[in-house]
Amino acid sequence: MSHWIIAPIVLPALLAPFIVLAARYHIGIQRALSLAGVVALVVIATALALQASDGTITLYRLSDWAAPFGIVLVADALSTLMVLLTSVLALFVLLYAIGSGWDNRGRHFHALFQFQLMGIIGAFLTGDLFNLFVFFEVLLIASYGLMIHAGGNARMRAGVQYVLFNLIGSTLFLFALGAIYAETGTLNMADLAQRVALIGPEETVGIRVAAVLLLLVFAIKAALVPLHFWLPSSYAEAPAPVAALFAIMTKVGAYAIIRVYTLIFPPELAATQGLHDLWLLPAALVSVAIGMMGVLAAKKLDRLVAFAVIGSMGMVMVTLSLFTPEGIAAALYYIIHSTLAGAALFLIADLVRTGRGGLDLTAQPPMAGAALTAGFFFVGAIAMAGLPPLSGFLGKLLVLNASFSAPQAAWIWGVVLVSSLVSILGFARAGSILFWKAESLTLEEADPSRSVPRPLSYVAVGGLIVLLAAHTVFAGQMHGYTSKIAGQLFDPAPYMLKVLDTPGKLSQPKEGH
Amino acid sequence: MTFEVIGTYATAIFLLIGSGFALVGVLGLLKFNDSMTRLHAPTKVGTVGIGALLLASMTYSYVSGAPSMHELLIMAFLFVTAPISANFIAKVNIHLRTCETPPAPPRDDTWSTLKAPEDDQDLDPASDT
Amino acid sequence: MLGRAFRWLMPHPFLTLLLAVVWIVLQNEFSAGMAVFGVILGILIPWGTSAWWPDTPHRFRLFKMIRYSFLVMWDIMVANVQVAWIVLTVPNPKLKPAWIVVPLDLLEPEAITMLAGTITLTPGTVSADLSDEGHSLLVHVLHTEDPDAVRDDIKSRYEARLKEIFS
Amino acid sequence: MMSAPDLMSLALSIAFISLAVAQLMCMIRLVLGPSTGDRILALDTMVINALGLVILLGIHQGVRIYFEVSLLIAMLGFVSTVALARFILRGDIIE
Amino acid sequence: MEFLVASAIGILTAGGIYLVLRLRTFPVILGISLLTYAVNVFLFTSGRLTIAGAPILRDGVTHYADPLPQALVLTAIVISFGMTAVVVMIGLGAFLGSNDDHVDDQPETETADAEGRS
Amino acid sequence: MSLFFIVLLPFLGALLPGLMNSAGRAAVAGVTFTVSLAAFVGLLTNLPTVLAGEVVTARIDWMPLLGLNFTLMLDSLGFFFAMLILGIGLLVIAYARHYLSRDDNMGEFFTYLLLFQGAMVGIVLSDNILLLLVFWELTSLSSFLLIGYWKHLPAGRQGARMALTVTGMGGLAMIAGMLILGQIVGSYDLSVILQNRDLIQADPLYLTALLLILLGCFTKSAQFPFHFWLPHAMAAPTPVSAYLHSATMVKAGIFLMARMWPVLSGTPEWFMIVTTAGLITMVLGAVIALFKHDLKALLAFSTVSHLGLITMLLGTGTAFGAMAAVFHILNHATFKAALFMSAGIVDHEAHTRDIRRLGGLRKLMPVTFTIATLAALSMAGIPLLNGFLSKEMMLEEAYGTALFGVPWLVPALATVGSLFSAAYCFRLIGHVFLGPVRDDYPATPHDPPAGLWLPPALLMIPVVLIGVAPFLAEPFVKLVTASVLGEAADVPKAYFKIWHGLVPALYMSIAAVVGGLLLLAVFNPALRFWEAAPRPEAKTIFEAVVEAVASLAQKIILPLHNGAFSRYAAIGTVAIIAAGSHAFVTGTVSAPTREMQSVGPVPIAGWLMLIAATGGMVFMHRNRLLSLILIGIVGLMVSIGFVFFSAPDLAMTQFTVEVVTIILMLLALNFLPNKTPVESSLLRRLRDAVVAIAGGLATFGLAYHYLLRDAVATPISEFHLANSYKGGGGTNVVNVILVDFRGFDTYGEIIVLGIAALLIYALTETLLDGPVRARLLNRKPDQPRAGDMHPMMMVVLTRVIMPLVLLVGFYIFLRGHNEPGGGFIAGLIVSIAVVMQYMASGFSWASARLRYPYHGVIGAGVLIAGLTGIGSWFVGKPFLTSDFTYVRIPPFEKFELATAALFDLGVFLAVVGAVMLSLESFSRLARRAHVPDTEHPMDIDPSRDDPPAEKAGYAKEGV
Ligand code: NA
Ligand code: NA
Repeated sequence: MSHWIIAPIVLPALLAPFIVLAARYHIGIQRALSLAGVVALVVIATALALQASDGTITLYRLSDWAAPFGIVLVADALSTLMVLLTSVLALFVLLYAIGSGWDNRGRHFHALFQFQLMGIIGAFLTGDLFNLFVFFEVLLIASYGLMIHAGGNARMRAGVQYVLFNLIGSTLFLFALGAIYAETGTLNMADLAQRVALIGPEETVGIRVAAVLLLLVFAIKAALVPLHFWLPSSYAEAPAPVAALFAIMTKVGAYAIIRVYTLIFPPELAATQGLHDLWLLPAALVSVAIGMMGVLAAKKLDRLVAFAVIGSMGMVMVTLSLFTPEGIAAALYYIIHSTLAGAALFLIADLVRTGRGGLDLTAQPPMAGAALTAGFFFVGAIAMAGLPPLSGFLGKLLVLNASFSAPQAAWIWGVVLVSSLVSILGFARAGSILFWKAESLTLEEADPSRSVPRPLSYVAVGGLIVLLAAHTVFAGQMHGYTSKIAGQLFDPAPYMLKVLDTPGKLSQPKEGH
Repeated sequence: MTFEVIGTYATAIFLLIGSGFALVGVLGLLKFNDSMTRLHAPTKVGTVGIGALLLASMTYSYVSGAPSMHELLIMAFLFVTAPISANFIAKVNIHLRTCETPPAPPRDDTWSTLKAPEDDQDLDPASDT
Repeated sequence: MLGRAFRWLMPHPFLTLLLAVVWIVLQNEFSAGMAVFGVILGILIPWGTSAWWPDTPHRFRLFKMIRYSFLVMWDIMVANVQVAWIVLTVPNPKLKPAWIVVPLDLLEPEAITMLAGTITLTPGTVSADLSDEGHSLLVHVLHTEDPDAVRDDIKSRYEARLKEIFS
Repeated sequence: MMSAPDLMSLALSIAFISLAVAQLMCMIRLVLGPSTGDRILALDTMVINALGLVILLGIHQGVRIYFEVSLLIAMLGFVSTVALARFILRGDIIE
Repeated sequence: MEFLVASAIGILTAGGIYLVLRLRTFPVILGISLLTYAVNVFLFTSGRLTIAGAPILRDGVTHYADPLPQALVLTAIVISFGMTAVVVMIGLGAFLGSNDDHVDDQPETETADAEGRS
Repeated sequence: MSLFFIVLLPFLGALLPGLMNSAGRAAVAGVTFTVSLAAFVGLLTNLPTVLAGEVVTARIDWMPLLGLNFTLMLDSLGFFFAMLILGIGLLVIAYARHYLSRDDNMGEFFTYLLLFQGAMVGIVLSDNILLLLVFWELTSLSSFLLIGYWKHLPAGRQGARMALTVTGMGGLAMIAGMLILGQIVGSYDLSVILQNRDLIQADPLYLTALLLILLGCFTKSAQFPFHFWLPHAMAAPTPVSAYLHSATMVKAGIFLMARMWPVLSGTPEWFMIVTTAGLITMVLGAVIALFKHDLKALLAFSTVSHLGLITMLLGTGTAFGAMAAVFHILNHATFKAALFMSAGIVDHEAHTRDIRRLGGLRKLMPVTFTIATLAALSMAGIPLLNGFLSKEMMLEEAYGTALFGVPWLVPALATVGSLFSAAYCFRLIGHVFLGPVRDDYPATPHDPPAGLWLPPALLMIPVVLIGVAPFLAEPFVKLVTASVLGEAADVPKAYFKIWHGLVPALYMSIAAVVGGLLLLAVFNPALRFWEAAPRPEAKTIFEAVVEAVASLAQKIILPLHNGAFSRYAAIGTVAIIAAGSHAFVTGTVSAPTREMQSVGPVPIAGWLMLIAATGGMVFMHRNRLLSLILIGIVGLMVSIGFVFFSAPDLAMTQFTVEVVTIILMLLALNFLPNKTPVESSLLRRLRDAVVAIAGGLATFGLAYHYLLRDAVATPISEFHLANSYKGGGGTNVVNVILVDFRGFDTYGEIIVLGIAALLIYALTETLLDGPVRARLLNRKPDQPRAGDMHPMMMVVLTRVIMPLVLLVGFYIFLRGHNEPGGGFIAGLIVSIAVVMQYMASGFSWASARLRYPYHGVIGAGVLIAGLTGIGSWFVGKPFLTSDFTYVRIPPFEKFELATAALFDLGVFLAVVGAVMLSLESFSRLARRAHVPDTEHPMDIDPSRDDPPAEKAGYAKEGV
């Protein structure tokens, strides 16, 4: 049995305590270990993604118990893609954290960072719904630690709200899990898919509520309006590299929705008809609108980016809510884009903070290291606002194209396009204030805390920009791959067969499926 | 009468004694109108009440054929911890002045609880909490 | 030399004994293996926590202690009936609670604690506080006509015996 | 005279009810207070009564698996009493 | 019995929600704790209610409570304990920093922060 | 040269000037020119093919599934525009080299310019409408950068944003239009789309697509009512104005209309919209231009007007109109670029562009005068210059066009437009160059060096040449027209010539020129009338709209996200309840399948207690200590409930967690206020109560629903019960699930705990390193404190109790696999034991004697658990696979050795470490600097203060 699937979970999970134990007082060793771990993670994730790219589904039975009795990890094209995205993002974020010195402004950054990765990757790989909850909690609690890393009043206050909101979310998750187990007697996703199909038309209340509660849980993660309120101030107040890493966290919610609502509650399932199709799309559209309006309304750059993340998650959810192969393919393409772009923008905001001393969108003297920062900002803004030639534009085309034949196409197109314009306005205003208006002021008024960002910081941001460019240049291949993934998701039989027909300790495959 | 029957009767009686004492203890807690007197009832009566229930349990364990000495431990723990609880609650009462102020000790200056740190002499004990 | 090694190994021999006994009772059935295991734990645990119990009374008479325990247990039973009677019959206005101060002859914390515990567990009395130098014990009595008698009773019935145990 | 099992089940019922009533009475004292000392005392008493309930359940169900629970309550129940009292006395419960 | 348990869940939830909607961190955290109780019981009941059937295997016994929800709840209790500790600490940190335990951002502290931040 | 290179060269070359800044201005301009020239030459290499009427294509797949591919085609229309773009580009580059001052960052400028050039070439060569959109938006972006090039000028920044907003809006509309078009046809390839005129025009979405695409074209080409952005873009450096805003970018809309002409035109909708917009733009632009005093603004509005003219021509939908449009595009590009450059020269030399401050330049700068006059006369439609020819064709086309059924409307307006056009041309010549030389120019103007005047002068060659010999242009224009028309119509037969005879167009033309002269004669009164007339200022309106949008956004977003968690939570809760209830009420319910179990007095009492405690918390939550006591009772009752319902493990966990939680909360409450003030209004409390009750009812309903029904299939826990002993080696199924069946959950769970502790520790460190430290050091207790920190009774009894509790913890740990208990509970018990020690003797005394660093304990626990998991790899089993065996070592009985126990040990250690590290961190916050470390375990110890005689016999140990 190959153990590589679990490696991306176990590696950070062992590395983190090791860092705590052995390198608690040595930032240099922490950095080296952390970086080595993430590099290894990228390598492993790449290998896993390659392995899954031809449609191979690999199963890993924890404790050797077969599904559904034990917990299984499932590596298919979707989960490995997300793992790869996470690790690659983590690499650049970590470089930035080291380069900017953020990691040394509080304790245990690297341990928490590794745990955070463990949680995120575990959430992508697990095939068990309760185990998903556990990994959600791991990633959440690590995120709490990272969010308040380095302290400060505003961050702490935002941290309280962030934690409280997510505690409500966790509670909701448990309610959903209770309902699911009560209704079906199982927790394994593939098994759930089979059992949910057994539910007759005369008794749908329980499973419907469970399906909706689960969706709401994931919607909180995905920052879907009106469950998005936790996001703006927590992402804005979080240390930049943390906010950048958080760009993947909203995607965990999107991922979970994709997984659960193609596998367990597919659109054609009779018992859960008329649920999410009723309000998921409107909520997603409102998210797009709120996000993009927020970009225009924001008075600080970090909040602007946070709202852009909400908007881009809205875009993802708009396409997801179609629950068609085209929609999922577009959503996946957009997820990759928005992760990279969101992360890049958070880091760029930190370059601005470093070079300028603050993030208020008011005219201030030119920042240190303006030229490169401005260039990065321009590219990041183009990507995020969905202007050509970058992946944001291509993603937007995919979204619009996928929704053409939807009954609500007019709404989708209208909201997406108008919001785009609003966000363009917002980004243009911000860029103009930060980089142009500054030229009309003299340096004497500058914030004394301004300093030139370190080269490694630029390298990290540049790396993300290059990835965005690659996502654009190889858009055809990427979209082809996400379409393939969507195809795999809409044909869940091989997945279920793999999960449920692999024998384990003391159990043989069940008969009759 | 067999051993079982006697044991069962004993168990029943222990049960009645235990629960009776427990109830009376709480009755005291409810009835008395002073914090210190209230403290007497449950700390002792309750302890013995539960002790009787434990005896019942032990007796019953012999009756039902799975003899057990465990309960002794529970009793021991209760008897060791009850004085600490009572002591602390009494100190709380003295500290909060919710009871009659005790007479001064003959040899020493004051009671340890009343010897407030100099830092917070200006805080009025009865005002808060 | 041997004594010091013994002290190092078993800083509180009675605690070791107690732990071994408790371990055996926990198992609910006696077996040689468990007894040995209990002794091992009885040595290991005090050894691991000895830093928190730095000094120990130099003398402790176990048999007198056992006799004392039986006395106290009897008193507890009697006391409970009395107190229950008071609770059930004496109306609040007729209740005569009182503070009494017990001057202490005992010096060892272990001894004083045992006295205070005994007082709390027995007839209508609760040990409430210690004086700031530790020379007097404050006791609250639930219902008494003669506080001084209670005080004398405590001193003669319990404190005297404890003095013997700890000397 | 009642048969042993009958008396046993009657005694058990009486015990259950007594303890249940005792718990409710504690609750009343807890809500009434008036002082924090009374409330802590009520909580302490409730913990001990809960221990009694667990023992009764053990007798009632004829199973011995609740021993660990009872032991735990007996052993640790007083800790929260002490903590609460220390809070009143000192503010900082670990200083 | 089922009605009692279900209504207990409902009442715990209601109390929890009400406290979560309060304005200071402390009651909000207590509210979350109540919600946690509610959801733990809820999750527990997903194995239905079994009296006198603890899932400790005994020879000849076939009547057992569903052990799985118990294990799940145990995990949930532990996790929520960790979460509670964390939120209490962060809440405390926020209070110590600004001497204000409002859970909502206060308009004046916001501006003060903006000025105070470098 | 491959089309790819022509498009990509400017993009790739764009990197060079930006990077070469240090190499000097000449080098920068030189490399830019070279790049541009290379592309131009590359284009010319394709001329023979184009002239042969063939289409050059190139294709690389980009996103084939979407239909967005890098597909290029070069036909004569594309060639025509590409030639304009690259040709005029070369001139502009040369001109800019001299125009920009030494303070300007030339590398940046040329980088943007080349980006723009590439995008523009991309538009005209795209054979895929999605690719075209990419380039289309790129022109908006690069023009944004170019307009805002002079960053310090507010006008530049505003103009740039306005241009971006308006053209961006159009671009977004066009995205929609193009996507619809592609969906109708089933392909986004232009060559395919152009074959499907009937399909498109019959589709119900045709009008929508048309409107959206036209919106894009009109905004880009500054057609009414989107014309206002163009004059503000004039804040850009003049080369930019000349290049983007007269020659190229603004023609992109025209280009697209021409490109799509075969499939979009010819319908009444097209005719009405396009002609009307063009006509209005033409007249309005001309009128406004006449009264502009800024030379560049005048030219800008004249551009608007001419673009309107071309639009109108395309709108008529006739082949002749299309041909006239093509011809005018060519002519306009030549004379307008020259005019802009001349204006730039004037500005450059006289340091002003204000016509009122100019005049008499004819003598001072004769070369410029000649160029500008020729160009202006051409624009005015004076014979023998190229402008005359296309304007005649326009008037002829207008003469034959009836709009709204009124035959004279179009000709009349076209004449009026031409009249004003002539007037402003004459004004330009008259008021700038003619008249007396003044002595108050901001700077004394001279003719500039050749580098500046040569580019416009070169443009005069086609102006005059075509004007004199129109047949020279005819084949080319017809060739281009043919590709505009596609298969929709045939190229008109008409010949290009100066004299057509006494046709109506001639009269209209004469009327325009004469009228123009007359209008200039009465310019001053006309100006006064114009300035007195009320007219909406487009810029003001635009800014008001943008401002309104921005302030609307702020009004919606900022108050909504003002950090009011209580509202966030309320909204979230209501949303959750609503969605859940909706799912509930839309589902179906059948009869219960389970019996309701009977209730005795004890459960009812327990229930009452729970309710009372919960109610107490709600009503008395302001007393924080009381609410802690109450939540303790809730926890106690829940524990008892777990006992009642056969869950001893849960009961133990719940109870111990409860104790630790209370300790934790008390530690925090020490710092927090002890009371919660009343702050929310009655109404708000009522609202919250309603939300809370709704939530309670919802969970009640759900729980009650499934408690009375069975799961749809046998729960998987049947398997756990059946195989717990056989496969997991334990009889406590809950524990076997925790350490074996679902050990991975537990692994995650201890990691959560570990992280929690690390976080708490890290936060404590951060707080103690920061400004909070001082506050903590100076903190006064908020409540009075009693004496006797470490009461003797507690200390002494703890010495006995703690080892006992540790023993029990060990017992619970060992038995966990088979009886209630396990590593987690044991860990909590041990933690509480240590906490007891802390509470007895205080933090400093107890922790000074502590031998185990909690970080290490957590790390060790997590590592042991993880390594136990990995251990199974070595026997070829998956992570965490358990194994067990029974061994016998005398004198012990047979006992079980299980890897699960090792895993449980990891759990145990992690729990102990985590709980202790958290509590320790809390306590560290409370340590005040001036409080000395306690040196004794208890405060009062008579044996210490006055030792008895036999004191010497005391054994001192430890420390
Ligand atoms: Na007593
Ligand atoms: Na306080």
